[in-house]
Amino acid sequence: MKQYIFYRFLQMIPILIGTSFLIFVLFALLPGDYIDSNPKLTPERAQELRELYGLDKPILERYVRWFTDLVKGDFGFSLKYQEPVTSLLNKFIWNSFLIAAVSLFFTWTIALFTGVISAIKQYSWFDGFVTLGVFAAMSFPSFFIGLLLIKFFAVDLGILPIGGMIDTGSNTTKLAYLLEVSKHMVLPVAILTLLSVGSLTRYFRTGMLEVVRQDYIRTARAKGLKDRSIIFKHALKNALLPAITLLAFELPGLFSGAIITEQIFNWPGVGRIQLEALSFRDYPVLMSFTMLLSFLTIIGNFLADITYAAVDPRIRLK
Amino acid sequence: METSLVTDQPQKDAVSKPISLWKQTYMRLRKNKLAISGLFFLLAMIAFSFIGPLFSPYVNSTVNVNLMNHPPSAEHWLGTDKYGRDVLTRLMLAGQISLTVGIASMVLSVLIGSVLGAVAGFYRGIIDQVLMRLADILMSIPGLPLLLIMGAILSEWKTPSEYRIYIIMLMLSLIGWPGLARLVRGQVLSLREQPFIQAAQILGLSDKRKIFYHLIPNIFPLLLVVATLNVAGAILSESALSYLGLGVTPPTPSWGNMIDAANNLVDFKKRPWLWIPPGAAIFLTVISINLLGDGLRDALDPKMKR
Amino acid sequence: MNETLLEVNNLKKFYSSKSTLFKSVNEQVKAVDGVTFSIKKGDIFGLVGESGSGKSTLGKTILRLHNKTSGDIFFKGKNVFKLSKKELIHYRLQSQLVFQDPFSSLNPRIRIGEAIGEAMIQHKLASRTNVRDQVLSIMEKCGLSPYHIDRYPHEFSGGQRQRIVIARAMALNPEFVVTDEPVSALDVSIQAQIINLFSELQEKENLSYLFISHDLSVVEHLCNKVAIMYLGNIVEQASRDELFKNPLHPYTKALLSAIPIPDPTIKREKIILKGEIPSPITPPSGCKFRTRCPIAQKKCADIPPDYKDVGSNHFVACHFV
Amino acid sequence: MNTPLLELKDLHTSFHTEEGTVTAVNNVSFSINPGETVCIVGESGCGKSVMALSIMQLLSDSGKITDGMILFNGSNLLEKTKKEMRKIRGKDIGMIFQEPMTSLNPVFTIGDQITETLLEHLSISKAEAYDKAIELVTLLGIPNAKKIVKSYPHELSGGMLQRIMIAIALGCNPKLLIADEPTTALDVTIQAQILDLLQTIKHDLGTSILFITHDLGVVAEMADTVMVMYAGKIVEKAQVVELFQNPKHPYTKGLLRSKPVIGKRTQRLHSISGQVPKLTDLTESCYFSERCEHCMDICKTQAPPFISENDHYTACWLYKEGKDQ
Amino acid sequence: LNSSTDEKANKETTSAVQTADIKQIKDQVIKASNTGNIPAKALERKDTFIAGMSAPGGVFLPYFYDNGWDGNATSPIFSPLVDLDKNGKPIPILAKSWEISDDQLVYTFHLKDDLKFSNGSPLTADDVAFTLTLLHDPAYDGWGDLAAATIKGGKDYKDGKAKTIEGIKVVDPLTIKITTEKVNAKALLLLGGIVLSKDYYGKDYTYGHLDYLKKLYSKPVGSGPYKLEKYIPGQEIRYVANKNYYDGPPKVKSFIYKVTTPETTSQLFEAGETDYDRFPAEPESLEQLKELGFANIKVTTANSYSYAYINNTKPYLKDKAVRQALIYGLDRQKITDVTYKGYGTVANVPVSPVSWAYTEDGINKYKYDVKKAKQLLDEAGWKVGKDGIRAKGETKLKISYLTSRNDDDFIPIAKENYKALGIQFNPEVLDFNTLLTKLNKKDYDLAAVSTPMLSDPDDAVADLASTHPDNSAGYSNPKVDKLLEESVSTTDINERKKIYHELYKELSDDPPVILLNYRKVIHANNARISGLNPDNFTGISSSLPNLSIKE
Ligand SMILES: Nc1ncnc2c1ncn2[C@@H]1O[C@H](COP(=O)(O)OP(=O)(O)OP(=O)(O)O)[C@@H](O)[C@H]1O
Ligand SMILES: Nc1ncnc2c1ncn2[C@@H]1O[C@H](COP(=O)(O)OP(=O)(O)OP(=O)(O)O)[C@@H](O)[C@H]1O
Ligand SMILES: [Mg+2]
Ligand SMILES: [Mg+2]
Ligand code: NI
Repeated sequence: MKQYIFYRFLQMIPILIGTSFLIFVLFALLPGDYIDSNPKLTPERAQELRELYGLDKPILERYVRWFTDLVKGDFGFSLKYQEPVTSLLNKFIWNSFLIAAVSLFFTWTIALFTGVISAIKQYSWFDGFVTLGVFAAMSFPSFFIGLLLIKFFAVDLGILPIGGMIDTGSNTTKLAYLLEVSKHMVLPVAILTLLSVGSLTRYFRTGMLEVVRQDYIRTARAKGLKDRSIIFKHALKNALLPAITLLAFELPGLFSGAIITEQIFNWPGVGRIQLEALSFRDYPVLMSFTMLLSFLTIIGNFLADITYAAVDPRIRLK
Repeated sequence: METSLVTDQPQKDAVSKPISLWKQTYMRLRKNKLAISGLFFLLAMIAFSFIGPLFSPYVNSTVNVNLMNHPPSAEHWLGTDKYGRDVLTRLMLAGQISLTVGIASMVLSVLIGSVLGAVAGFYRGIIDQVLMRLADILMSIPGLPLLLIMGAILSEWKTPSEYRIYIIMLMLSLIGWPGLARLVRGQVLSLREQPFIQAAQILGLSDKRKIFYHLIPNIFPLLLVVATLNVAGAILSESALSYLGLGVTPPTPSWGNMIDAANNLVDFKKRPWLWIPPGAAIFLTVISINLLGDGLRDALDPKMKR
Repeated sequence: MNETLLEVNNLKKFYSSKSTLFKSVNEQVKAVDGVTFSIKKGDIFGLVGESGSGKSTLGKTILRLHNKTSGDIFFKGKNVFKLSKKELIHYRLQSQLVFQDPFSSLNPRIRIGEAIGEAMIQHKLASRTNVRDQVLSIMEKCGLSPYHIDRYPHEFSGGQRQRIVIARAMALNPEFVVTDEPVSALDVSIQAQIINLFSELQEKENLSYLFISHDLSVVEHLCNKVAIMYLGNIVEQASRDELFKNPLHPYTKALLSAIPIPDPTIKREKIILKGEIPSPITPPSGCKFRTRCPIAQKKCADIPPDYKDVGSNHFVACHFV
Repeated sequence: MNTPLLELKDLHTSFHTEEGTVTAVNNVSFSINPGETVCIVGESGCGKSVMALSIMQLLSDSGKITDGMILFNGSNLLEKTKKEMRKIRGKDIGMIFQEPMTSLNPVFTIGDQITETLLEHLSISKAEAYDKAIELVTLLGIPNAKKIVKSYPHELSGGMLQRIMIAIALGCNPKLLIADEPTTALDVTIQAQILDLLQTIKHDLGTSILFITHDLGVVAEMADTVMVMYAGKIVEKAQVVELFQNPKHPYTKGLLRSKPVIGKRTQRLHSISGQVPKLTDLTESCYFSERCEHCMDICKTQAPPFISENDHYTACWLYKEGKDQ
Repeated sequence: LNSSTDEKANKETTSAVQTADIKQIKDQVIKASNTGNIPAKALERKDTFIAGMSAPGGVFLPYFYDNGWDGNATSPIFSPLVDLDKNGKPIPILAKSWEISDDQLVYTFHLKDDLKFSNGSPLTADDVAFTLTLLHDPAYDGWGDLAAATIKGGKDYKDGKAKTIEGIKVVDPLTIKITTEKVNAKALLLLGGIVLSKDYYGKDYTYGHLDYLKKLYSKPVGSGPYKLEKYIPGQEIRYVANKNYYDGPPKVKSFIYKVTTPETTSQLFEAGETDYDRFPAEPESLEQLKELGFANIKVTTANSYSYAYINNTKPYLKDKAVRQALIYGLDRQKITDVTYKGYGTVANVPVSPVSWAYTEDGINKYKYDVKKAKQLLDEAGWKVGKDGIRAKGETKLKISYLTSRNDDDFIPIAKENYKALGIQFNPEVLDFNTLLTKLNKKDYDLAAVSTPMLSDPDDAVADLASTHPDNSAGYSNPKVDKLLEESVSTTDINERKKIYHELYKELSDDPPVILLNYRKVIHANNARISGLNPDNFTGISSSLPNLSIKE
């Protein structure tokens, strides 16, 4: 096992480097560059600026420069935001992380329970209701549901804030601040949860449906175990195996920012930064951010492989 | 209770006739109300989209400022949109694209994903390593820039815009396999250690048969879930693609871009006929595919109570 | 009749014990620890032994489901571990394995008719059109009714599944079959039918078996050679008559004495083995049986006994014969 | 005798399949007294396991008890609530399943699976439960118990798994043990040891055992009472000695003749000719009639009654009430 | 009128009905009808004014930020010497007055007395000189391009050939004289821009190094009515009144720019969370705002217009007649009506009606006229082929159209209109940057764009000069070249007006682009705020010092 981990770990390095090159080339291939995004510049000025930013150099040279800087710990300087990429991302990424993490928690908990219950009560009214709900939520884009929630909870009832992360001009600290932020989180988290809970519920449901008919569940019954422990221990552990893979996919998602949700609820997350960086071809931001996500993706998959083998003893790591 | 009235001998020849797997599945499926209603809805949806327009008087109608955003009426059953076009007709025309895109992209990505995942999990070793590392890389590549580049390339090549959506969907399926492949691989990794696969090995079955007959049917329920989710995803993401010029080019309608056209509060509150119909169409399609899928799963699940 | 079909040469198969993320244990389960024997064409080679002594492992290793740790296996003179992929498939066509646990070796989603027939089609032993008839006739031979053909594995009783697995292996007309407790779940009548089938095939088709069983009366009836396994080793091997008449190893004696007799009026004295049951991870030094052996002495702890021929092809590993 | 611990009355269990309804247990009645061992033998596929599962009410979705009563300690198990039933399973009735490999959860360690029952029904700590588990495993003759409780089912041999199943069933000292072919994968020395253990438990704790097996030797050793099942019905029932010495039903006779005995080898083993009838289209008849050497006209049209003579019950038209042939 | 591809001829609409249906909205001011409706939330704020804005980037230094919204965010903090009034005419702010020499090359600015930065240090001509010099530093990479102003010696300084800029002379602390090399109408605004404190921003300045400024991006010191108090990224920018503001500190003590998104602006305003915001110009918005009762609403025409580039370098578009046909044959009124529903008008002149240069006198309005369009095409040699598409020899008349918005109303209407003309119309949606790239490479036929806010009429037309390096339309017309040159070669507005009139006529006759429409903007503010008068050139920033809150 140790050896396997070590081996996989070593593998990650060339993969990451390869990925970074690929991504760099990809961005370089994008039509246009940062300078192009400002149509007001005269060609001379544009040329001057290109030289200033080193955008006129060949890709390979730019990549090597970027990479050596990266190795030195320098993630670059945002052209659009005029500040170091690290501090820029730092400002926004944790906000995104906050709602992503909280909604991840809710998503998994809710999906787990509804998925399991609709599996053991397959074709009951509850199952039917959940199924309909899941697909209904899937059929309408999130901005609709978001607007609906805002209209109802924030404008009409006035019990929740309309958007943002804090009350305008508020100077609260500590506990009061925490409370304030949580209040603002309710709606975005609800939307994010609603968006992803459906598919996960389906996964859990199928997984459970497969497992509850196995002989070892019969054995567990024969032991006189409580239904709860039969379902949530014996059945779930088997049914959850695919979920490990799914959970690994969530890792980069925690940091990637939810563009639409953040937009609707005016949540100061990293989603908008990412979109803007892309449309303005702000390469340093794009590269750092994408590499962060790549790194998390690869780590996530790596962790999934290990966890998988740890949870399912039949799988032998090679 | 010994009441069975059948007196003749068990009919031996009844069993000597081979019943093909498909026929059996079909027979089981027929008994499944769920699946049948799903199939019915889906066929209805297809008929609505492909045959419906033949009966519409508005197929060729043009932008009409006088009819902007009219609510449903006897003439326009589902009202008109902001160009004064008949929503019902557009809904049908949109269905042609959305259904094709949704179902085709689902079939393609499920095929690729499950096959690659099964192959990686089944062979393990170097094949697994290569495929999974490739998956790592593909998953790391951000989608948006890639789409932008594809868009630029297609535009450069002067590909007719009505084909772009299909090319893009194809490309997306070609590079979008890692998620499903990893899921499938995980399942296959534990399945392949089970004695029945060892048994298949002993029987000298070909790898193809082991993968397609022994492994994949066992992850069929998972694939069905992925497939249904995929259809909905593809239909909706088609409209997101149009933002990048990769989707259906307006004024050709698709369910996704019909919903998206009503993206403001006013439409939301005051003109539900703009977004409820496409939403409901997607909903119905997805639900019917899901019903069909559930039915299919039950039909293929030997342990299911019947 | 005298051609050697299978030769197992000092075969060892160790399972490495799991090491977790945090501690790596370098323990090995010595499931098969140096086994040598050979099977001639037409032999029914009985393998009896303690539960957990490595019989199934041996069987699976012969079919190359496991990799060996050391030693060699030759089938018709060819080293089984050096077969190419194609040769391996050919080898597996000629030799089959009936798993000990029939249920888990059946794919839950495949109807048994197909499970039995698919390999026949694959190896062109039957065509798609006539496969069903062939399957039906094999099923009938194994005591299964024709109407079972379209059922799924879980719809059968334990014994029925066992017959399915046997039918599946026999369908390929193998030359050599490893049967791992093939009749344990069958009632005696069907057991008799299956055993009769086995010997019939042996007589008519010159089929050879490695017959793993706990039921000594069946072994005595069917096999012409018997080997006794204990903790990864064969401790005694002889022809059937020799072994049952003249058991030499104390473990064999204990086994024979423990056979339950189907007569409630007879109460026979059994040799009850006492002492610590050794584990295959840390087998005892010297003679592995010594911890439970009624006649063990100091010598047994120090020197592993030779596996010697005591005449008329009767081999035994004990210091006191 | 005192009141029976378990009494089945007119039990019917059937499965829904594509071909129709399979009546796997058909009108079965019998009882087990405290401390009694009842062995069931019978044709493979005749409904023994299904009957055992019916008692535990652990049939799969497609199976259903259609009629009858299962009285345990005088109360009908079929009328128990889920919760009451749960308390009985594992604690009062332990069950050993026929196929240990699939009956154990592949992702939990052996130790977890044994201690679970203990923790559920006895008020003991986790550590104590583990000690008890190790003790049980050792008692069943598995070496290196400490190591074994930490391993997973796929790492054990068939015989070991079977013993693990026994350990789980015995954990809470149940009043009734249902053992479905518990020793098929064990070598005879271990088997002897286990049977010994069961006898001890039976004597010490008064445990009743419902023992399903094909091994007539084991039956001879273990049973107080023997029942012979055929096609979902009990065709003969008697005290063990009586049954072996004086089998009445042609099927029983056939069975006893089929058993190979060491030293009495014949060229061909005797086996009962013919097939078990298809359980879906059973007609009013003696189900064994088609294979019976003594088949009479009545056998084909009427089911024989279950008649007793000196506590030796038989369902066969060859025997009339109270009289020998 | 419409050629009959439409089977439902009876459903066809005539222009008369169209105009009857769409009510054209005029610029107007609507006063709050019921101030009793003001939400409690708003009333709670006694000394704070909250305005909504989109997405600021957090760089609080003029000339250095890159995000347009940062311009809005810095404007309360920094004041320029010269600004524009609501008609786009220059007015003095920090400058008391200015003089332009007769040859229109030398600018002399006189500063107001006793100007101070918010940190108390005095604002003098030195600071002006420093600011202008800074923008000529070779390391400067911002958008502020002073090249058009052609300060004498500026280039030498940039190239390192001179230590100072020859054309900048500080006469005395209140006077600065700047010499330029070429007459340019826009020089006044360029030179009279925002003034940075030399003490504060120039402390660490060495030639060729501007990195030190980055530390100061978040700590601005200026001379505007407000000072920055706190910036919460993505949320809000808080300001407090600047005690040292030359006109005395504003009455409203604190001011907040709150980040809002289009989805929620109206809801925030309705709930009283914001006091001011801008809204999409459409009937529903106005209706809704009116219903609130507490909103002072102002409908104005935006200082911009939208149009579609025509690629004049394409052989088939070089022909004036084809371009004219493209305009005649396009129902621009319909597009405008669909898009703005009365809140927009068809554009016929490349300048917004709010500008001083605007006139429609003698301009061809290109009223939708299919017949005319067809005739023009016929005459130009484009004949309708069998497939219904016009062709000239081998080449078919296929026209691509690039846009960055997939809900562009141009597409469905143009597709219809052009089909009727026998032109195959191929719309393509691209991301904006890609579109710009294609535009620069002249790899397009038509491309939708809209101008930014135009502070000078020249901003809109400058790139039509054949010599202009950024001539995306590839337009070349010697007469236009000459007029363009002339239009900026004087600072006299009346004279310029005349030149523009001439220019617009020429551009109308030989159209370089398809002008589409002008649109309106709705500004609304909570009635409790008085003194707010948002305009098209400076938004609310010019009103900021004069605000007050009604009790
Ligand atoms: N789920 C099921 N669906 C349909 N038929 C079933 C199902 N389970 C069992 N059967 C049928 O019920 C009958 C009785 O099965 P059961 O398992 O009780 O037999 P058994 O007596 O235990 O046999 P064995 O000794 O082989 O284990 C068999 O014929 C079997 O085919
Ligand atoms: N996958 C595995 N990993 C680790 N140990 C294993 C594995 N499989 C089997 N073993 C161990 O190898 C030994 C031999 O097992 P095997 O299954 O060969 O025994 P067997 O002789 O067939 O016993 P039985 O008669 O009970 O089936 C046992 O101690 C078992 O625990
Ligand atoms: Mg075994
Ligand atoms: Mg059974
Ligand atoms: Ni009955």
